[in-house]
Formats: sequence, C-alpha cells, structure tokens
Amino acid sequence: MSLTTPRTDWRASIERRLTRTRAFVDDADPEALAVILASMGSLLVAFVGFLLASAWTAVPFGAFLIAAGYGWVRHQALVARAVAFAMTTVTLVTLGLVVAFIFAESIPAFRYETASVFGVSVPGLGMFAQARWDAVSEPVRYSLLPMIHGTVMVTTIATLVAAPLGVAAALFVAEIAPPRVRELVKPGIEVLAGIPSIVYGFIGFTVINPWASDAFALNGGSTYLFVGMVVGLMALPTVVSVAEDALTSVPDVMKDGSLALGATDWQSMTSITLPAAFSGVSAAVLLGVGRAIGETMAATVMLAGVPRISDPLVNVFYGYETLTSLIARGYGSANGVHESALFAAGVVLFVTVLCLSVGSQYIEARMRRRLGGAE
Amino acid sequence: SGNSGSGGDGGDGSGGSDGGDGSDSGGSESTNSMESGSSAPATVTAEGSSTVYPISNKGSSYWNSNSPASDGEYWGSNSESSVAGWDQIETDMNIADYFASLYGFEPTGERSNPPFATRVALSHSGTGCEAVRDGLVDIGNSSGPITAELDISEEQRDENYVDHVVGRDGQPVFVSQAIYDAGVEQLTGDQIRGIYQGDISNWSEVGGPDREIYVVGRAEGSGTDTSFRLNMLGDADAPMDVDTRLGQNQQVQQVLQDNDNAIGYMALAFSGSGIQAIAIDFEGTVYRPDPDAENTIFDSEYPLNRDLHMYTRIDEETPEGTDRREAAFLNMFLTEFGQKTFVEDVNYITLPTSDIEAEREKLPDQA
Amino acid sequence: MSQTDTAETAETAETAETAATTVNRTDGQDVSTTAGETAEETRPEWTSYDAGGETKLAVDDLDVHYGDDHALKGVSMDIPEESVTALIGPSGCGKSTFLRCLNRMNDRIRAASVDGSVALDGEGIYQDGVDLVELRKRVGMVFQSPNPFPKSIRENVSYGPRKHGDIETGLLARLTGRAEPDREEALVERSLERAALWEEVSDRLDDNALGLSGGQQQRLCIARCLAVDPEVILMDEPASALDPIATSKIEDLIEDLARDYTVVVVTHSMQQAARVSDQTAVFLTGGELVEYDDTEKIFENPESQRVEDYVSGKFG
Amino acid sequence: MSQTDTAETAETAETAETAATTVNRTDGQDVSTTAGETAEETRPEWTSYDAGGETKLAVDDLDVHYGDDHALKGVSMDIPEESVTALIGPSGCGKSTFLRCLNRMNDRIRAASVDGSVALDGEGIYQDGVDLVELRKRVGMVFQSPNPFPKSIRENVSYGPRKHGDIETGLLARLTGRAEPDREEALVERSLERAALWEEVSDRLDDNALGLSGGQQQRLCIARCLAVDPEVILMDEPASALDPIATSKIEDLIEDLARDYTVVVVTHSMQQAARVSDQTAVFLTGGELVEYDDTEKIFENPESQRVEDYVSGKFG
Amino acid sequence: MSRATRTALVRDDRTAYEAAAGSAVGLSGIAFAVGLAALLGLVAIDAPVAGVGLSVALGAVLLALGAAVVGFGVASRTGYVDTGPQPSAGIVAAAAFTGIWVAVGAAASGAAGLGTGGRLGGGAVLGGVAFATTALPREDIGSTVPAGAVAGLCGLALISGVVGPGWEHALVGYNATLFGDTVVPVVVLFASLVTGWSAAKASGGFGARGRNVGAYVLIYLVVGSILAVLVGLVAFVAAKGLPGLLNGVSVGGAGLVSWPFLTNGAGLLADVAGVFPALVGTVWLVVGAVCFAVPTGVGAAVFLSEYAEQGRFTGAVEVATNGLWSTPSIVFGLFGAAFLIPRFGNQKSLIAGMLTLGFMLLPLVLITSREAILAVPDEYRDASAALGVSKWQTIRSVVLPAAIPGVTTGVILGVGRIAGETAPILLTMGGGVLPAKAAAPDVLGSFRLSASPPFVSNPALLEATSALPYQLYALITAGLSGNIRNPQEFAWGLALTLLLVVLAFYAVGIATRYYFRQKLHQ
Ligand SMILES: Nc1ncnc2c1ncn2[C@@H]1O[C@H](COP(=O)(O)OP(=O)(O)OP(=O)(O)O)[C@@H](O)[C@H]1O
Ligand SMILES: Nc1ncnc2c1ncn2[C@@H]1O[C@H](COP(=O)(O)OP(=O)(O)OP(=O)(O)O)[C@@H](O)[C@H]1O
Ligand SMILES: [Mg+2]
Ligand SMILES: [Mg+2]
Ligand SMILES: O=P([O-])([O-])[O-]
Repeated sequence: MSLTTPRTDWRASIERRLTRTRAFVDDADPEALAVILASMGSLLVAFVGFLLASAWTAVPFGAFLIAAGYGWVRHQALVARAVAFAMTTVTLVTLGLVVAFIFAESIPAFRYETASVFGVSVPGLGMFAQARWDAVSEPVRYSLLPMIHGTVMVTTIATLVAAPLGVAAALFVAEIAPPRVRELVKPGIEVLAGIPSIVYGFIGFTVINPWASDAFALNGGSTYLFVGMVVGLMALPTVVSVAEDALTSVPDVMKDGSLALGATDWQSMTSITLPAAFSGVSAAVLLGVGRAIGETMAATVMLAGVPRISDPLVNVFYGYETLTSLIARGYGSANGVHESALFAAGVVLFVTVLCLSVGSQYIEARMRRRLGGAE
Repeated sequence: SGNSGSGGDGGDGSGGSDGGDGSDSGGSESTNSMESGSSAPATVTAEGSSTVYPISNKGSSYWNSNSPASDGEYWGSNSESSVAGWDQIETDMNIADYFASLYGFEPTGERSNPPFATRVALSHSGTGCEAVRDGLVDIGNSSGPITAELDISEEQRDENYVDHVVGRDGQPVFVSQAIYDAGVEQLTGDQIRGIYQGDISNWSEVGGPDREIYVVGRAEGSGTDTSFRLNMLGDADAPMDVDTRLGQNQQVQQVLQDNDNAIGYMALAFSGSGIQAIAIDFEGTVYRPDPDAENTIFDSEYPLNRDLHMYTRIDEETPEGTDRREAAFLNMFLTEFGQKTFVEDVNYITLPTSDIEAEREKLPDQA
Repeated sequence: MSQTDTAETAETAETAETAATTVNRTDGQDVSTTAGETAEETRPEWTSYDAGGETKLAVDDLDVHYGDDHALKGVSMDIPEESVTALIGPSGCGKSTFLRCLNRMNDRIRAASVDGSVALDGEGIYQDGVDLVELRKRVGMVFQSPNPFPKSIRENVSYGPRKHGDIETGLLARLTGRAEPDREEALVERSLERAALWEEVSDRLDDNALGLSGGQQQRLCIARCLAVDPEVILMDEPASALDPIATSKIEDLIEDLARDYTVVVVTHSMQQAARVSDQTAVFLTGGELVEYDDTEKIFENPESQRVEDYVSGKFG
Repeated sequence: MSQTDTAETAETAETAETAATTVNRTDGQDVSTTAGETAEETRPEWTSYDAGGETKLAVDDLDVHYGDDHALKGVSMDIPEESVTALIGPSGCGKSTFLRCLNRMNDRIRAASVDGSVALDGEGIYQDGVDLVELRKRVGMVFQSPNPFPKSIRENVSYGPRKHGDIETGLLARLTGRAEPDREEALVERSLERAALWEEVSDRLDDNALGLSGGQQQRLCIARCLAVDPEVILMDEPASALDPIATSKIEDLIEDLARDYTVVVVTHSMQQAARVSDQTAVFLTGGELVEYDDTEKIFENPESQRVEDYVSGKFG
Repeated sequence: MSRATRTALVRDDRTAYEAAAGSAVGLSGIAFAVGLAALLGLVAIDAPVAGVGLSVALGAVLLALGAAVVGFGVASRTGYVDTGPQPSAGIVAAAAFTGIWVAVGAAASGAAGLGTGGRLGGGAVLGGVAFATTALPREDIGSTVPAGAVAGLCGLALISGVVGPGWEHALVGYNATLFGDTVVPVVVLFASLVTGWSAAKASGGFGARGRNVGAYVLIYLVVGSILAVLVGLVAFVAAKGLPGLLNGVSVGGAGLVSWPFLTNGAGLLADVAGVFPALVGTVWLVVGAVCFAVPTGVGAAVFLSEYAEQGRFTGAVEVATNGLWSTPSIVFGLFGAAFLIPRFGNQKSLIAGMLTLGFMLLPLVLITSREAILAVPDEYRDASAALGVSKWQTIRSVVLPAAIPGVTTGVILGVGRIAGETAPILLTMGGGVLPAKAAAPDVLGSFRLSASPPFVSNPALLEATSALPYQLYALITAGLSGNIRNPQEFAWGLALTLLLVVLAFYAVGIATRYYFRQKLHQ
C-alpha cells in the first residue's frame, strides 16, 4: 500500500461522515435533535463537572436523566442511538482516564529518577539502571528492578505450571474427554477461575508458607517458587478456556481427515489440531502470562515485602516483592514521590499487560484468518 | 480539629462503629442503628497505629456498647466485680452517656446506642498522621512522634496539632522461642543494631545456635518502625536491612511464632506464647522485660520506651484543636478507670497521675 | 431431461402430492425428510444382488440410530471387490451414514449407535477388539468437501505413511541415516500421479495445500488417501463442491481406481452414478435400502416403483 | 425425465465438459460459479416482454456490484401486477441479488452498490428521500430458509402491524384503553388463514414459533408478511428447505396469492417455475437476464440456445 | 508399504504381555498416589510397611517397575511378543531422557564431590549415553531402557537409604535444605510418572498406538491432578471453614433459621462474631458495579454491533476493551484511588469501590454482550427489516431479546469475578477489620436531600465499608485478634463464605448458560 492511500482514505471517510451527519441533521425532527443535544450536552457538562470535582455535578446529570427520559418517551429510536453512542464513549473514556491518571500520577517519580546517558537526561531511567529501592533512608531511590525481577520470577514459574498443564487440559477437554466427562471437567475448570485470589493467598499464607519454611528449612516462608505455583494455578483456567476455544475451532473435517487416514488420535492432535490451532494456543498462553503478571493478592500476602533481588538471581527459595504486591502493600501509607513511584509500577504493569493483550489479539486474528482461508 | 468528609453530612448511627459495639444477642444488635437520626453529632473517627489500636479499639468498643452501669463486665460496678477508679465515677448512667454528658451531650440511656458513635480504623502511624493532617479523620493514632512521621518541625506540630498521650509502650525486642531456649536471652544494643543493619546474619555470632537470623521488620511508616529506627538506630531515616516487613504488630507476633530463628520488635501489647522478649544491654545497663527487675523496659529510662499518641488537629472550626466529641471520648482514657481498662489490661504502661493531669489540661472545659 | 418433460410437470407435481399424502396416511408417521414416494413394501430380493466377484465388504442387517432417530433400517448388502458401487437416494436417506459405517467413522458422532454387522474380507469390523487405526488404514475415505491439512502438498500426501511409520523423516531419522527422502519422493509422485494431480503440482510440492483450487484439493485428498494404500476407498459426494471440469476429472479417476481398489461412492447426481458405477444401491427416505443391482438395471428397469420414480426425477 | 435419458447421460457429461472448456477458453476468465454454457450474445428483444397487465415494478438497466464483482449486468424488465413472476437460473447468476434490489434489502449488504432504477407504481425507489421502512411495508419479502422470530406464533404474525403502530398492545395501551386485542386476534387469524396455516396452529397460537415444522415455519413467514398487507411479495426459493408435501402447499399458496398480490419468486427448480408462474425470467451466469417471457414460451420454445440448454438440464 | 506389513485387524484378546504392562501402569499409578500422600504429609516416609520403612518399600516398587519396564522392552525387541514398534523412540523422548540423565549425572558427580567442571562432565557423559540409548535403538528399547534405568536408579537410592528418612542436603548458596521427607516423595512421583508412561507404551504395543496410550496416560494424570487440586482446595476450605460458618446455627420454632455468622457483626457484645457488614458491603459493591457496568456495557455493545460501521473505530474499541479486560486489577485500584477518591469526599468510600469494580466489569460485559449480539442470526434482522420495521424497533424487539441469554451469562460470570476481587477495593474502599453489625452500610436509608449542592447525598455511600475479600485480607495483615473467641475459625469461616458467594455466582452463570443452550438445541 502506498503512503498516500491512508491519508486520502481518512479524508474520504471524514467527508463521508460529514455528509452523513448533515443528512442526519436535515432528516431528523428538530425537536428530537434538540432533545438529543440537550441530553448529550448535559452529560458532557456532568462529566466535566465530575472531572473538576465540582459539587454541582449532580445538576447537569439530573438534566441528562430528564432529557433522556423525555426523549425516550417521545423519540425513542434516536435517543436510544444517542445513548448507546454515549455508552461507547464512556467505555473509551474509561480506558483513556485509566491511562491518563496512571501516567500523570507517575510523572513525579519518573522525574525524580532521571538519570543521564551520554549526557542526555532520561526521566525514569534511574528506575531501571540501578537496583536500590529505599523510600526512607538516604539515598532515597525508587528502582523498580527488584520488583520487576520478582514479577519475572513469579510469572516464569506460573507459566511453567499453567502453560503445559493448561494446554494438556485443553486438549483433554476439546479432544479426548468423553462427552459426559467433558461436561463435568469444563465447568470444573471454569470454577477454578472463580476462586478469589485472596482465598488462594490465605491458604498460601497460613498453609503453604509455613510448610515450605519447614520442608526446606528456609529463612522465612516466602518463596517465589510457591507463589509462582499458586499464581500458575490461578492463570490455568484462562489458558485452558482460551486454548480450548482455539482447539475446537479447528474444523472437524481436518481431524476426520487425519483419522480416516488411519492416524491415531494422538497423532491427529499433535500433527493436525495443535499446529492448526497454534496461534490460538499461544494467544492463550500469552493471556495466561498476562493474568499471572497482574495477579496481586496471593503475591501480596505470601511474599516478604522487601524490595530486594534474590541471590543468585534464579534463587526461587526467596520471595521478596512483585510490582503488584508493592502497590497493594505500599499504597495508602506512601506519599509524595514514594506514592508516585507506586503509580510508576502500575504504568510498567499496565504497559506490559497491554502489550501482551494486543499481541494475543493479533495472533488470534491471524489464526482466524488462516483457518478462514482453509475453508 | 477537622471533620471527615462524611462527618459534615451529619453522621447517622448506621455509619456505626468499627471497633465494635453490639449487644448480648445478635438479634438486638441493630437497635442502635436508626434512632440516633440525622441530628446526632457525627461519629468520631480515628485511624492509624496498630500499637495504639488495642487501646483505642477497646475504648471504642466500650463506648459503642454504651453498657449500663449495672453491667459489671463492661462498665460500672455490681456485686460481683468492682471496677478500678469506679469510686471517682459513681454514676448510674451508661458508659458513653456518662462520658458524653460530661461535655454536654444528651444521654440516650440505651445499650448499644451512644450519644455519638466512634470508629477506629487500623493501619499504621504514618497513615494515621496523614489522615488527621488531611482532615480525613478526627483522631490520628500514632506510636511514633508526628514530627518524625510527617517530617515536620516541633513548631509546626504545636501550631497544627494537639498531642494527646494516652499511655506508654516499652517497645521490647522479641526472638523465637527456640532461639531463646538456645541461650539468646540478652543482646547488646550494638548487636541488635548489627543484626538490623545486615552486619550480623547468624545467631552463632551473638552466642546462639548456628542458624541464620530471620530479621523481621515492621512496615515503613509504622510508628513502631520509626521509633525503632529513632531510638535504636539513631535516626528516623536510618538505613535498615531486614528479611521481611510486615503490616501490623499482630502479624509480627505470628511470624515470630511460626519461625524458629526470628527476631523482631513489637509493642508490649503483643507479647504472647511462643515468643520471648529479651533483655537488652545498653552501655552496661541491662533492661529486662520484667516489671520487677532493677532496670526494666517498663521504665521510661529504657531507650526504646515511647509515648502512645492520639493527635487532633487545630483548624478554623476548632482553634483549640479538640472539639467536644473528641474531648468526651479522649477523656475516657484519661481516667483511672480508662488507664486500667484500656491501657494496663492490654499490656501497656499507664501514665503517672501527674501526666494524666497534664493531659486532661489539654482538653476543653467540661460542661 | 427431454423437452417434453416440461409439459408433464404440472401433472407430476400432483401425482407426487397425492402419493405423499398416501404415505402419510398409511404410515401415520411424521415424514420429516424429503419424501413424496408412493407407498410400497420393499422386497428382500430387490437388494440381494450378487455381483459375481469376491465380496469385499459384507453388510448385514445394519441399523443406525442417532439418538431416537432411526437413520438406517436393516440394511444388508454385499459390496464386491475392485468395482465401483454407487449409493444414491434423496437427501437425508442415510447414504452418508451408511458410508461412515464402513470405516467406523460414525464412532466419532456422539449420538450415533450402530447395530448389525459389517465384515471386511470376512472379518467383522464391529466386533470387540477391532483396531480402528488398522481398519481405517485399510478402508480409506474421501470427504464431501475437500479437507487438505494446512501443510505443504508433499506433507499432505505423505502424512499417512509417515504416521504409520512406513516412511521416516525428521531430524532423528536424518541423523541416524534412516531417513528415506527418495522413497517418500517416489511415493508422493506415484500417489499424485494416480490422482491425476502430479502434472499440475509437481513444481510446487512445498506450497501450502490450501492454495490449491477446489478440484485440485479434492484430488489431493484422494492422493493422500491412496498414499496409505487402502483396499477400499469410500467417497462421500466427492464432486459436490466442484465445477464440471474438475468433476469429470474425478469421475475418470474413480473409474481408474476401480481397477485396483474397491470404491464406494455416494453421489447426489444420478447421472454421475450412471456414468461411473458398476452397481448402484438406492436408499429411500427413512433409511431403507430399496434396491441394489447392476447400475444399468437400476436406471433402466428397476423393480421398485419408488426407485423408478426416483431415478426418473419424479421426486427427490 | 424419461428413462431413455440415462443412456444419454455419459454423452451429456462430455458435452458439458467441452462446453465448459470452451467458455473458459473464450473468456479467459475464472468461472467460479457453475457453468458449462455455450457462448452466445444476448439479444435485447428476448427480454422485452410485455405481459399486458399493469406494470407494478419497472426495472431499468439495473447494475449491481459487490465490490469489484459485477453481479448483475444491465437488467431491465417490467413485472406485471397480480401475477407470479418466476426468476430462474444457475447458482450465482444473481437471482437473489435482483430480488433484493426490489425492496432495497441490498442496502443492508455493505459491499453492494446498485445503479439503474426500479420503479414501484411509477415511483423510483432508488431516488433520494425514499422511506425504506415505508417501501418495505409495501414490498414484502419471504426468505429462502424459514426465519420466524423466537417468539410465539401470534407475536410473529402481529409483529409487523404492532411495530407500525397499527395495533397497539402492551401495558400502556391497556391502561389507556387503547389496546385492541380483538383486532389483533382477527388480523392474526386472517393472515394465518391466507397462508393456509390457521387450521394447523389455531389451538397453539401462544407456542413458540420455532417449534413448528419447516413447512409450517415457511408458511408462518408468509403469514407474517401478509399481516403487513404489502402489495408485492418477493420470495427467494421459498421451498428450497422443504419436503414435497410442504412444497406443494406453498406452491398452491403462491398461485392463490397472485390473485391479490404481485408475486416474484426465485426458484432453483424449473418444474416449480413451470407449475406456479405466469412469466419467467431466466438469468444466466455473469448476472445477465437472458430471456423473459411467458412461462410456457420459456419452457417450450425459448429464443436463446443457452436458455434451451439450461431448461432441458444440459447444465446448471 | 502398509499392505505388506499389515497387522491384524482384530487384536486377539488381551495377551499376558498387555496385561502385565497394564498392571505395571496401575502399579505406577499407586506409587504416584502414595508419593503424593507422602508429599502432603498424609503418610510419613518412615512409616513401617511390611517390616521396612515406606521409603524402602517404595524403592523396591520402583526397582521392580524399572526392571519390568526394561523387561517389556527386551521381550518386544527379541520378538518374544508381537508389537509394532517404530525404528526410533523419537526426538522428543530422546530430548527428555537426555535432560533427565544430564541432571542425574550432574547430581551424582556433585554428590561424589566433583566441582562444577566435574558436574558438567558427568552430566554430559550420562546425557550422551541416554540420548544414544533412546534415539538409536528401536522404539521398544529406546523408550523402556532409559526409563527403566531412571526408575531403577531411584529405587536403588531409596532402598539403600542414600536418600531416605533423615537425609538432608543443603543447597549451598540457595539458603535452602532438601530433606528426605520432601525429596523421597518427589523422587517417587517422578519415577512413577516415567515408568507409567513407559509401561503404557508397552501395553499399547509401542508404535503409534503405544504412543497414543502413553500420551493419554500422562494427560489423564494431568487433568486428574488439576481436578484433584480443585476438589481438594474447595474441600479444604470447606472443612476448615464450616465450623466457623455454622457456629451457633439453630432453627427456631417457626422454621426460622438463625445464622449468627452471617447475621452478626464482630462487635464487642455479639455472642458469635459474624461477617454481616462485609457481606452487606459485598452485596452493595456488586449492585453498584452492575448498575454502572451493565447499562454502559450493553449500550456500548449495541452501538458497536448495530450502529457503528465495522471498521477502524470498532477495531480500536475492540483493542481497547480487550486491553481493559486484561488490565491488572491493582491498576484499576490505582486509578480508582487517583481519580475517584478525590471526587467522593477525599476518602475511601463504598461508591469509589463500586465504580472501580464497575470499571473492571465494564469490558467483560461489553465483550460478552457484543458476542451475544453478534451471535443473533442476521436472518432475524433481515426478516424484521423486510417487514418494514425500523432499526431501533428491530434491536429492541428482536435482537436484544435473542441476545439476553448470552448477556445474562456473561454478567453473572463477570460479577462472580469482581465479587472476589480484593486489590481494587483495598485501594479505594478500605473498611474495618472486624466491623460491628452497625457498620453495615444502609444505602437505601441514607439518601438525604439538601438545599445546597450537591443536593442529593448519601453518607453511607461515602463511607469506608468492609467487604468479604477485603476483610479476609485485613485479617491476614492485621493478624487475628480482637474480641473474637476463635480467630482461626472466624477467618476460615470468612474464607469459606467468600468462596461460596463467588462459586454461587459461577454455578448460577454456568447453569444459566447450560439451560439456555439446552433450550436452544431443542
Ligand atoms: N450427526 C448426526 N446427528 C444426528 N442425526 C444425524 C446426524 N447425521 C445425520 N443424521 C440424520 O440421519 C439421517 C441420515 O443422514 P445422512 O447424512 O446419512 O443422509 P444423506 O443420505 O447423506 O443425506 P445428504 O444427501 O443430504 O447428505 C438424516 O435424517 C439426518 O438428519
Ligand atoms: N453479500 C455478498 N457479497 C459479495 N458477493 C455476493 C454477495 N451476495 C452474492 N454475491 C455474489 O453475487 C453473485 C450473485 O449472487 P446471488 O446470490 O444473487 O446468486 P443466485 O442466483 O441467488 O444464486 P443461488 O441460486 O446460488 O442462490 C455471485 O457471484 C455471488 O458470489
Ligand atoms: Mg450426506
Ligand atoms: Mg440465491
Ligand atoms: O503503631 P504502628 O502500627 O504504626 O507501628
């Protein structure tokens, strides 16, 4: 595609939209237009009021409700469409606000941790260029490296647990299980997703940590090993259900084709189904990794809560701190740059997980295209 | 002092109380909920230190229960038990009614329905000090001085806050039972400093068994941590090197019980079975965790000894710093009854009578 | 269809309608599939055809249910070796069901339950202990719509032999010198040649098979099946998705295959059945095998009135 | 189809093949739809048929593109009032596309773009400012596969009138005394009766419509369409999913409807077209209208060689 | 080709060989189960079994299994039994055994006191041997001998007591020590897995069928363990929590159940401390989140799938919603703390918690509603349009009713997820550790009208309120104390209550989906 096409595309689509809007305005009943303008306008004002933390926010919001209610009775179709549009906007605004606030609040920390490379000062570089986090004693530094190390450790172990087990369980549910068993196993694994993470955390804290401390003569019971395993168990259902979707979306005729050639079930799975569903399965693993990275409570109650890097780096018998537990533990008592540094941890988390999400969506879309082309 | 955001709306009974009220049976627990109506004074809210929490929570529970004077278990005197300091009180009013009436509030006469409710939230000192600074609560509980917690000067403190000291804590250092049994019954201040600054990492270095030391610290910003740094390490911002940091005192106690190689610092109220307070040798003076010893941690000479504060804030509405609701509640702790029930019984050190008098001076005049 | 037919159509329609109503009245049952047949009792002798050659597959009193749905009713027929047997009949009459019984692909359908017996070379394939993998190696199947694997053409063809261990490939085999790329190459070429596809694809064996046209894909599936060297080849409407040119190629191929294999082909096109098959079995609504005989006999002079109506296009 | 046909089939197939190859060779383009026609120029006079009655729909030089795909090429025809017009032709020749142009259902397909004009009672339906809702009230449509709403039979039938506000129901109407349950009842009964369904469902009007059989569902969809009281009824293969009995009921109904309505019906069955229609339009591959004339004429003596080949079953 | 090497269509009845291999699989399974029990501390590894310690007995079993497995391979190789092995066990098996034996070699050389170089060397030598034994000979030898050797070695180690009760090994530099109590069960688990797989292959006669059986044994084991963990978890929490939950339950005269744990607070004077305020808090949280997220999510889904042109805009929204869906809950918490708290009285409050959870629920509702709406067949829309019905009427009367099953299911499952969330409310809602009954929010009764802005206020919404997951967290970090008589029991009862609340949502959600599916397929 040449460079100019998208631009003309844009212009054309904007023009199209403009003409359509004009046509819409021409067609619509003036009263209906007035009602829509009134309701949308007051909603906008209410939103601005809310942003400014004004005590008057309730007034335009009430006006919106009244205008929308009146419009609902008189011009339902138009108002419904306008309200649906407003809801879409609210969704987008939510994401926008999440991004805006997390980033805005993290700015002081990034400023504070400015470091210079080759004479250029880069805000936030200090968070990744040294390994000291100490919010109390001099020199006060906010390095995220220890927490990133912890997150990587936990996520790696969780993935080692969740990926193979999850894919195996997905294969079982999609391909192997007799129907009756499937009808039991599938909801069972879904229920696993429902167990609140604080319950895992509670069991981890009261049962696993003391046991680990005993069984391995540890200095304290917190270990990345067992936090990772617990988090892996939590990420497992995500992997299973997404991978299972991918596996079942491989057309039956492909599997039938393999079986009819005299291949065994296992051969059909490994040579046909799994390769065909490969992107879907990897998307499942990515999503599982995303969940593991974002898992908070189990890590918070099971880890020691000291921002430190274990020695040697791969020592799974220590469990210090992850990005999530840092936030959960520190928020509320922290203030100033310290608080802002917690938001910086949130930014790192958010960006990482967003990348994973976008990556898995891309991979999934590719799979859909490929399978679609196969038909 | 400042009101919380909700206080301005005219607190209602359902806003309730944290530390617990209630009645003998679950069924009638709800009787206090609505009657108080919207005209009642706002709930007194407190937040902060887990060290001060046992005192203020117990006080709040008693207050919210508003037990009648005939109830010997929770307030007042009857044939079976006599209450410390009861002779100075001698009333037939319910407990909260009595203390509130001293500041002109109308008694309700109903169990579980005090003239106004109190609520105490648990976090740690830093959070409590911030909350009272930001006007989120009426009372900020702190086990460390607000000057260290908020990093403010003493002038700023005197300008903005009233410091109500309700009791004292001789902050002991505890070790796991196994370590104590193995002979570590006493450490010098330097040894403890060494342990907490990462220079000593094995019990054998201080005469114990050949085991690593599991160094337990409290959350940064907690009063216990601040006082420990201040009194033991010499500076509120002194560097520390611990193996784990725990949210609240109680959790430190649990972890010390669960591990057999741990050392930790706590408030007195949290001593328990499975852990042992050790004697500490400060430049030749050995302070023992025994009230009857020659030098004891219950003594104000003990370097780790500290005051337990409840701060209120001075602002335009309350230039005195303490309004009538707060005063009525705080006053309860500053009686002989209060010191015995809420301070001594939860294992803290009561204030000497002279100090009580000085503290009561800070409160507004009684009605 | 001759031009005079058109004039008849109105009449035909009416006959069909009354006939159908009759069926309804006599059976008293719900006719949910395509119907419109005259009521008639099927006679056993209509289906007891003997082709003369060796019997490859002997089907005896086969009943298939899908849940409560009786899809195939007491079908018995002997399929002779090295010939083409066509199965025709209106939609939903159970042709595909019957075909899938011959290599037990019906086992993969949850609701299906099969009674009766099918014997391959005299060995019952529904008895206990039958090795399905072995059975399907011997009874190959080509599906209605082409379903190549999303792999290269070469891999598609050599898939079966590889999985059966007849050809070794892969890193380890190459390391241990056991890989036989030449044998694989020869097998792929032979199979593709038999399926009349070699010329078209010989220079792009490593391309993805999904890039082939529909007709090529279908022939690739046939080649894939031939590579396993089965004895029986089952084809379920192998040309239904194809254009006329591709169709005629497949038809030629079928006739060709019958020299070495036993071919059973389901088709919805009577012309196709007439063109390619040696014997034809006619299934009618309700899952009955109504008549089974020489193809010529079936199309020119069937015993059953219903079959006559059907092959002359009166219904279906 | 007479029995002698069978002998011819092999020949026919071959002819078809060569024909198809010819098409391929002359056009040089990919024939993705079923083909096999002889090359021939369409002449305008073959389609300029005048039925004599009032023209209900006048189609003039209609072109439809799906993206780059030219699906309908310069089609012009006048559809007379109160008669049945059949559209036939091989798959993919644009019959459905044409039909959907008549009530602008093509607007709902994003890729479709329509040029040319269609006039209903002389009023252009593609000009600016046409009210689609109004248009579709007047030009109703019945789809290929029955698609009743997952609601009760009654609600299905009264759906259109309710939404148009012809019948008021619901709480508010009942409270204000505007509800007219009797009028609704009458309308439902009348529509179902016209669709020859009343007897079968009169005692279960509140059952879910999805519980009906295919034929009943199709008639329900017709009833649903009649309840709106349109002037033109478009039907796209209304019997393709049905068994012969249901089909013949629908066919009777179509003939019946033609007394009051203008009916346009697409069908894949030439017999059906011959049975029910007054005039027939034949579309052939590429989206051309090749011939349009009296049904009898088309089936007995068409002008175009390709149409003759087509109706005599040589291809398609 | 295959016609020449055709094996029988009908396999004879189970041969003695298959039966033996089958029992070896079974025995491996039993060893696995015992190993698991020992790991969980259900049995001690020095418990006496037939006169010897369990560890020694297990060693003997492993040794026997190893020998048996090797025997199966040899019997097949020598043609003593009829099998269908392939020429090689394959690259995957070769890699796995190489890895295993490298580890064994390294560990053994380490134990023999060799340094890093020695370990590497030992590992490499044994790994090389294992690779050759697996990859080069025929499959029947390649997949049995290395496996049997692993099991045999493990068995010998256990029998000889090289690893056994009282054994310990400090992991230098890792601050951890391995003890026999954990290592023995792990060794048993591992070795029995290997022999189970190998024996399963033998019982399938090696070749494609053998691999099939082997893989299935492993997969069944994996799924079995997952389910066991699930059941174990729920059962464990139930067993620990039931005493607390049922504390003081009694049935009154009129059939009225008094359930103090659910209806009491944790007040000073309450007989049985309960979780009423947190329960009410959770209910209000869910109600609030649903009130925000469901109309918004469904509205947006309607707009996106019915009105908006499918293109860049909808694509962007899809990416955004999926991004929101996978955003960590703690980040939502941060957002709520930074955005909502300053706007609602500057303190943690119920309404901040509601909205934060609502933000989390929003993408879930949007995604599932969108899927449900897209799943409504276009035929319905076309049919309605062809009847001359306007777009909005069609959406309201046809599309939404048909989509409701999907939307409902999605909402219920989403609610189940947010009801158990802790991190966001930790930062936005807070609440007490052991609130008394009166601290339960009375939202409906607290609406106040006033003459000054904001004109409507509701103090109950603006107060910090407890919720079940938060209370559990607070109990963990605050430690267990207070007026509660049996704090452990209280905490487990609380955990069970939370688990039941969330699982109930899931059960209802799954059942709804099942019900609608059944209804659709009728
Ligand atoms: N998987 C299935 N589950 C339930 N019923 C089925 C299934 N497959 C087929 N049937 C039913 O069995 C009967 C026979 O179906 P079958 O597919 O064998 O017909 P057919 O002759 O191949 O028809 P067609 O020519 O349309 O392919 C039909 O009534 C069909 O509805
Ligand atoms: N929605 C669409 N998008 C793109 N192309 C389409 C679409 N619908 C139809 N076409 C194309 O337009 C041409 C005519 O299609 P149409 O559906 O009108 O044929 P038809 O005569 O109705 O065929 P059939 O008998 O198979 O229904 C075909 O080539 C088809 O591929
Ligand atoms: Mg079929
Ligand atoms: Mg069509
Ligand atoms: O009293 P603290 O909880 O702040 O240590």
